[in-house]
Amino acid sequence: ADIAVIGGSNDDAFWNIIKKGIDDATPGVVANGGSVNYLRLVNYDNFAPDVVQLIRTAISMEVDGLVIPNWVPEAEDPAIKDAIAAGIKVILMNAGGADKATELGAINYVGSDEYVAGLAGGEYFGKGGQKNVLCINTLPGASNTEARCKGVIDGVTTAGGMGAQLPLPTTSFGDATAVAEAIKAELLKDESIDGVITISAGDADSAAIAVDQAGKSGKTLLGSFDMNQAGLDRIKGGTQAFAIDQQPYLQSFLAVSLLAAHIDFGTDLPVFPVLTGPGIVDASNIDATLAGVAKGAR
Amino acid sequence: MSRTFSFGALARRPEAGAALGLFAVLIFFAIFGGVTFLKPSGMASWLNVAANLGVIAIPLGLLMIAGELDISVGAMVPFGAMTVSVISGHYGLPIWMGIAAALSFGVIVGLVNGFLVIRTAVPSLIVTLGTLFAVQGIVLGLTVLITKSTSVALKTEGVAKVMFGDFVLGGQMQVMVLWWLGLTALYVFFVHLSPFGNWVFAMGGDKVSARNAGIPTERLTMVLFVLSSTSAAFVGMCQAILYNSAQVAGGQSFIFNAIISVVVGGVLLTGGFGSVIGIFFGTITFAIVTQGIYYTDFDRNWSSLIIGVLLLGAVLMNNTFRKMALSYAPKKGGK
Amino acid sequence: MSRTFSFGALARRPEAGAALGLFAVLIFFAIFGGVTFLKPSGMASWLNVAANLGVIAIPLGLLMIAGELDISVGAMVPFGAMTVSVISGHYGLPIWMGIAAALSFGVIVGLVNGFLVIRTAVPSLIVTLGTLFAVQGIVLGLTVLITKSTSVALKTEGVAKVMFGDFVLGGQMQVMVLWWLGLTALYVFFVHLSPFGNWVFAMGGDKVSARNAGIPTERLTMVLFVLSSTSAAFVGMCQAILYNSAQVAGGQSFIFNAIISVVVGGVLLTGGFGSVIGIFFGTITFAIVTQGIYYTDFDRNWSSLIIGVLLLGAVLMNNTFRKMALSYAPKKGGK
Amino acid sequence: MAAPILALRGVNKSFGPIDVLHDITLEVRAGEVLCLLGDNGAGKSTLIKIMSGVHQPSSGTIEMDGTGIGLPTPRAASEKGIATVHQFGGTFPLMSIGRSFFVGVEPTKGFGPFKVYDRQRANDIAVKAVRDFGITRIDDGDRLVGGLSGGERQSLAIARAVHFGARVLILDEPTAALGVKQATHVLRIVNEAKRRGLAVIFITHQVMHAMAVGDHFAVLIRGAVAADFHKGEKTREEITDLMAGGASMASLEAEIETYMNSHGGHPPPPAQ
Amino acid sequence: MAAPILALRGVNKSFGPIDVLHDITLEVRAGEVLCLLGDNGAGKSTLIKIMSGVHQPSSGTIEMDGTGIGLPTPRAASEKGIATVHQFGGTFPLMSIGRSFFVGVEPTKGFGPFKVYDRQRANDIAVKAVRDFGITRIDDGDRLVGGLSGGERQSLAIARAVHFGARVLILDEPTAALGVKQATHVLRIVNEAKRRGLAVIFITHQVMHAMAVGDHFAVLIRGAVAADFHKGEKTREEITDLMAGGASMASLEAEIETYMNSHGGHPPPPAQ
Ligand SMILES: Nc1ncnc2c1ncn2[C@@H]1O[C@H](COP(=O)(O)OP(=O)(O)OP(=O)(O)O)[C@@H](O)[C@H]1O
Ligand SMILES: Nc1ncnc2c1ncn2[C@@H]1O[C@H](COP(=O)(O)OP(=O)(O)OP(=O)(O)O)[C@@H](O)[C@H]1O
Ligand SMILES: [Mg+2]
Ligand SMILES: [Mg+2]
Repeated sequence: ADIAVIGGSNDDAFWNIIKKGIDDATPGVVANGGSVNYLRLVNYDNFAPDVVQLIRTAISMEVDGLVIPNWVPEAEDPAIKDAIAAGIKVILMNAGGADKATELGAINYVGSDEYVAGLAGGEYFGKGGQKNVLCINTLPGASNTEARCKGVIDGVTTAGGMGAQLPLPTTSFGDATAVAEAIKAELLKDESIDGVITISAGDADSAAIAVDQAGKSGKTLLGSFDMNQAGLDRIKGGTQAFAIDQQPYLQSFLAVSLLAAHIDFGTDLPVFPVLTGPGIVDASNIDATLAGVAKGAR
Repeated sequence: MSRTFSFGALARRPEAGAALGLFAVLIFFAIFGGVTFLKPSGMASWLNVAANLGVIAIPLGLLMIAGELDISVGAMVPFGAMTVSVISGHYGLPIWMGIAAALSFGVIVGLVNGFLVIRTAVPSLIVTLGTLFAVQGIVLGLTVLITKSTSVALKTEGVAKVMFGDFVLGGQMQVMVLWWLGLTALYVFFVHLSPFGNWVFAMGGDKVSARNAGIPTERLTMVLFVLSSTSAAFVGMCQAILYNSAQVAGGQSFIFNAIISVVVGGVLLTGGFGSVIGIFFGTITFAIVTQGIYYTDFDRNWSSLIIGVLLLGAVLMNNTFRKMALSYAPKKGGK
Repeated sequence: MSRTFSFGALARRPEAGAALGLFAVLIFFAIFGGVTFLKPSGMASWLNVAANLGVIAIPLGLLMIAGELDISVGAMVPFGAMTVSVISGHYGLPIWMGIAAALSFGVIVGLVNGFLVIRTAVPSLIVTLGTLFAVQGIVLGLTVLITKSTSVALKTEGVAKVMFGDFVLGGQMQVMVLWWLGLTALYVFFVHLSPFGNWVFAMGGDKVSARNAGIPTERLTMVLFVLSSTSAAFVGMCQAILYNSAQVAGGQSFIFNAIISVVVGGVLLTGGFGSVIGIFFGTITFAIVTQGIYYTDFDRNWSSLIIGVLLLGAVLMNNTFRKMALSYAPKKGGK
Repeated sequence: MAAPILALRGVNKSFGPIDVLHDITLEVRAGEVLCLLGDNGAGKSTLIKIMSGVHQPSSGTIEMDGTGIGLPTPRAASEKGIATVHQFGGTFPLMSIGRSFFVGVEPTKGFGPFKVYDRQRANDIAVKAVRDFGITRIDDGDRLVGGLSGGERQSLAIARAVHFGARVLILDEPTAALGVKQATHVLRIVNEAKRRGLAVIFITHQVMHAMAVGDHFAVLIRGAVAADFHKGEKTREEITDLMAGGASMASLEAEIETYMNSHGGHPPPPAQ
Repeated sequence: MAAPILALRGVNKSFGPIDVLHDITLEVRAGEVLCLLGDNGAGKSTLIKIMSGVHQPSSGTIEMDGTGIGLPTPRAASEKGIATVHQFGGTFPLMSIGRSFFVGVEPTKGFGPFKVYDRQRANDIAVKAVRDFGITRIDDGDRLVGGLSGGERQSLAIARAVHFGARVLILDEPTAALGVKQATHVLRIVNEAKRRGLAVIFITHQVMHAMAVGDHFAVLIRGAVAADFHKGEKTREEITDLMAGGASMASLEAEIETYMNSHGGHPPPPAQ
C-alpha cells in the first residue's frame, strides 16, 4: 500500500521521533510492495492552509492510505472527507480523537490529544500541591499550543489551583535568553507562582535557568511538553519534575502498520481508539525512558 | 511587436532569467518527481500555493520596482483572516460585512504605511517592520479581547464561499487560482500596457526626476502600499473562508517567500527594473520547488538548503541577464 | 574634547536620539514596572537579553553603516549552537574543539557572504537571504543525519562553562554581559577612535569614492561580514553552553530584533551614519521594552503592538536629530 | 510689444529659516533667451524650480501672458507648456529610450479604459528627436538609457524638453558636463527653439556660452536680482564680474598672469 | 632637462570587448600643467584612473622618475605622491569635514596598538586647508559635509588633493559645476601647485580654463592621443576644434551667428 503521513515542521524534535516510528514501520510496508511518504510542514507560520495543502498534495499523489493529525478540524475536515471520497483509507494520528474519526469515517485514531495531555500535566501539578501554574507559550495563536496550555490551566483549576498562560511575542521566539528572562521576570513579579510548564522541550531549557535564576529552585516545579536529552537529564538530576510524553514513536509506528495491514490484508484492530499517551516521564520511570532515547525512539 | 524575432531582444527582457529558471525547475521535478507531479492533481498542488503567494507577490513586486518594500504583508494575512472570522464567525454578521471590513483594514494599513514613508524620509523596510509588529499586536490583542481565544471558526455558504473559498475545476484547484490569473492579467495591462506602469518604473529609477517629470509620486506610493496590504488581507480573508477558520499566528512566511518570488522573477531590489510576467514565473518557480520536493525521494530536511541555493542561483542568473540588457546594442556590426 | 559644552554639538551626535529614547523607556517602566524592575535581579533580566542581542547588533550595525545588511545571522545562531553541541555533546569531543568549529563556521559563512556581495553586484539583503535559507537547511539536514534528532544536549564543565555560559556577579548576570561590555568597548575603540572606523563610514557614504581614496573596500566588506556571522555563531555557542542544549529551530527573531536595535540606535539604513554607543543604547532600549512588559500589569498580548509603536517612534525621533545634525551651523549669529 | 509669456513678480522663497530668494521680478518673452547667471548657491536652480512647479513661492505671484497663475505641480507647469531640464538627473537608467522620453506624458492608442501605451510611436518619436539633436548613433528606441554615455543622456533629456516645451524651455546648466561639440549642439538647439518663438531660460557658468545665445541677462547675487540687462549693454568683463557674485575681478587670464609673476612662478619648460 | 615625473608608455585599456584607450604615450613634468582635452567619452577619465591606481592598463607601462612602476591600488598611487580629484563624488555627506578630508590617511596620535584618530589635528588641518582655498565661511571641522554647498564640497575635495598631492596632482573636470568665482579659485590653486613644483594634470571642457593654466596640452580623440603640443603652439580656434573631437568648427560664436542668419532667426526684441 502507498501511504502518506503528514507531520509537523522539519525542525520540530517531536516530529523527528514520529519519523523514527515511520522509518521503522516502512520496511514492513515495502516488503508488501508499498511505499511510505512523510510530508512535513516547512514551518507553522501559515498553519491551517499549509496542512490542508499537504492533504491535497497527498490526494494528488493517489496514495492508498493517509495518516493525518486533525489539528484544525474546521479547515481539515473537508479535505479529509475528499480524501475518503477518493477511496483513500484514513487514520487520524496525534490530534483528532475517536469521535472525530467516527464522524469523518476514518478507520481509527492513534494518539493522544493536546488538550488531554495538558489536562494530565495540570493534574500532575495539582497532585503535587501546586497552586499557581504558568504555561509558557512561545507560539501564541497556534491552535495546538493553545490547547496544551488550556488543558494545563483546566487541569490545575479542577485540582483546586489556578493557572495562566504567558504568551511571548514573536520577537523572543528562538532566543533562549529572551524566553528565560521573560519567565524569570514573571516569577519575580508574582511570588506565588509555584509551577511552570513549557509547550516545548527546548523552552524548558530556558525555563530551568529562569527558575534557578529567580531563586526558586525546589519551590517552583518545572514541567514540559515533549522531551529532549537535556530535559531528561534534568529529571534525573531533580531540577525538572516531569515531561509529558505522547510517545510519538508508537503513534506513527502503529498508525502506519495498522493502516498498511488494513489496506493490504483487510485486518481490523478492535481497539478503538488507540491511545499512546499521555505518558508522564518523571523520576519514577526516567531510566527506562533514557534507554529509549538513546535509540531515537523517545 | 512588428519587429522580426531577435534573440537579443528576448534575452534582455526582465523575465528572461525567470522563464529559464522556471523551465529548469520544471524539467528537474518532471524527472525526479515522476508523473504524478505533472498530472492535473499534481499541478493543482503547486498552482494553489503559487496563487496564494502570487496575489501578494505581484503588488509587492511593483512596490519593489518603485523602490520600496512592504514587510507588513506578513501581518496583514492573519489580520484579514481574523477580521472576517470575528465579524462573520464570532459575531455572526453577514459575510459581506466581514469581507468589506477585512479589505478596508487592508486599505487603512496601506494608507498608514504610505503616509509614513512619504512624510518621513524613513526607508520603507523600517516603517513596515514597525507596522508589522503593530498589526501583529493588534490582531492578537483584539482577538483575545473579543473572542477569548486565538482561533476563530467561520462558516460560509452561498456565493461568498464559491467566489472566495472553494475548489473549482474538478475540485482540485482553489478559486484563488482564478483570482490570481485574473489579477495577473490586470496587472500586466496596467504595468506594461497602460501609462501607469511607466510611472512605477520611473519612480523606482529616480524618484526626484520622476516627480519633476510630472508624475504624482506621492499618490502613486500610496496606491502601491494600499495595493500590497489589501492584497495580503484579501488572501487572508479567502483562506479563512476556504478553511473555515482563522488563527492569530501565521502569515510571516509570506514575507520572505514573496520577496524570494519577486527577486527570482527578475525584479531589481534597488528599483526601476522588473516585470509582472517575471514575478508570475518567479512565484510558480518558488511554488514548484517547495511543493515538488514532496513528489521526490529527497530527504525533506534539505528543502531549506535547496530554496537558498535556488535563490542565489536565480539572482546570479538575473544579474547576468540585466548586464546583457544594459550593454545591448541593436546592430551586430555597429560600433 | 577641549571645547566647551555645547547643546548643539551634543544633539547632532548619532546616539542623541537613542539616548533620549532609552531615558524615556526607563522612566516609563520605572513607573509602571514597579521596584522589582530596577532591582539587580530585574536589571539583570534585561541586561542579559540586551547582551545576547547586542553582541550581534553591533557588528550588524557596522555592516549597516557600511551600507550592507546581513540577514543570515538568523541562521548562524542555531548553527553555532548546534556545532558545539554536536561536536562536544553528541561526539563527546573536547569543548574547545566544538568552540573552535563553531567560530570557524561563522568565519566561513561570513567569507561566503562577503565574497558573493563583492563579486556579484547583488544587494546584500538578497545574498544573505539566500545564505539564511541555505545555512538553515544545512543545520537541519546535518543534525538529523548525524544525531537522528533536532535537539542535542551538551554538558560543559570547567573553564569553558565559566567563560562562555555561566552566571556571574551574584549569579544573576550571564557572563555574556561581560563579553558584551568588553566587545562594545573594543568596537568603540576601533570605530570611533582608530582610523579603521573612518573607513567604515566612508564606505557607507560612497563606496566608489572610498575605494578611490585608497580604502580597501573589498577587504573591509569581507571583515565586516565575517564579524557579523562569527558574532552570531558565538552567541549561539554560548547559549548552547549556558542552556546545556541546542535546538535546530530558532534564531530568526534575532534578525528583526537586531535590525530594530540598530535603527533605534540611530544608524541610517542607507549607510554612512551611526555610532556604536547608539547601537548599545538601542539594544538596551529594545531589551527593556520587550522585558519590561513582564514587570507591568499590561496584558502580554499587546507586547507586539508596543514594540511596533516604539520602533516607529524611535525612527521618527532619530530622523529629527539627523536633520538637526545636517543643518547645524556652529555660530548663532553666523550667516 | 507683447506681454511677457512668463513673469515673476516679487517672488520670495525660504526653506524654513533660510531665505533663498528675495523679491525676484523677472520677465521672459517669446523668441527671447534669458540667461540666468550667478555664483554657486545664488538661487538659480531654486528660481527655475518655482517656474517649473517643483517648489511653491513663499510669496509673490507668477504670471503667464499677463494673468496670475499657480503652478502647484510639475505636471501643471508642463501642461501650461513649460518644459524644464533640471540640473541633476532627468533620465532613468533602466528604462528604454522611448519610455524615458515620454515619462509622465505617455502616448496612448485605443480608447476608453483600454488605452494602452503606444510603444512603437513613443520609440519612433524619441529616436527621431534625439537624432535631430545630432546623436545619430541611436536608432533603437528599445535600448536602455543606462547604456548611453553621459553626453548622450544629457542630449536625451534636452531633446525631451524641447519636444514638450510648447512655449517656455528652461535649461539648468545643460552644458556643464558636455564636451565642446555637444555643448555647441545644445547652443544650436537653444537658438532653434528661439527661432520657433519659444521663450528660453538658460543657466550657465560659462560666459562664452551665455554671450553666444543670450538676448537678455539676469544676474542673481545671494538670492536677489543684482542686474537685468540686454545683449550689448555690458561688456564681457562686466558680465564676468557679475557672474562671480559682484566681486570685481580683472579678466581671468590677466589675473592669473599677474599672480604668476608676483610669485615668480616657474615658466613652462621649453618643448623637448 | 629632468626626466618626467610621471610617464605613460604605450598604454592600452579595454573593458571586456570595448577598447577605450589605444597606445597612449604621455609625459608630465615637475612644475608643469598638462591639460587633457577631448570630447565626451574620449577616454580622459579612464586615462587618469590608470594614473591613480583605480584601473590597471591592459598593456603598456607607467614610469615614475624614469623607472617603471605599478599602481595596483589607489592607495599605492597616493603613497607615491599622486593625488586625484575624480569627476564624480569624492566627499561623504554624513561625515565631518575633518574626517572626510583625511579619509584613508587618518592622522593618529598615541603609539603601538593604541594609536587613535587625532580628531583635533585632523579638524584643524582640514579647516585651514579649506580656508586657504578661499572658503572662509568654514571654521568648524566637526560640521557635516552634507551641509555644505556643492561648490564648497568641490573645494574641499580639491583642497584635500592639493594637501596630499606630494608630487602629482590630477584634477578631473574640477570646474564643471563651479561658478566663475570658484572656478577662478581652482585655477589659482593649479598655478600655486605648479609654482610649488608639482606636476598637474587638468581636465576641462572649457577652452578658456585650459588656456589660462596649461603649459602643455594633450588631446584625446576616441582613445588615442591626437595632438600633443605646448603653450603658444596652437591658436585658440585650433584647440577648440581639437577639443570637439577633431571636427573642424569655426569659432563657437561665429558658427551660431551664421546659423541664426541662415535660418532667419528672430533678432532679440529691443530693450523696453
Ligand atoms: N530644499 C532645500 N532646503 C534648504 N535649502 C535649500 C534647498 N534647496 C536649495 N537650498 C539652498 O538654497 C541656496 C540656493 O540653491 P540653488 O540650488 O538654487 O543654487 P544655484 O544658484 O542653482 O547654485 P549652483 O550654481 O551651484 O547650481 C543654497 O544655499 C542651497 O543650500
Ligand atoms: N568600467 C567601464 N566599463 C565599460 N566601459 C567603460 C567603463 N568606464 C568607461 N567606459 C567607456 O569608456 C569610454 C571613455 O569613458 P571616459 O569616462 O574615460 O570618458 P571621458 O573622456 O572622461 O568623458 P567625459 O568628458 O564625458 O567625462 C566611454 O565610452 C565609456 O562608456
Ligand atoms: Mg543650480
Ligand atoms: Mg570623464
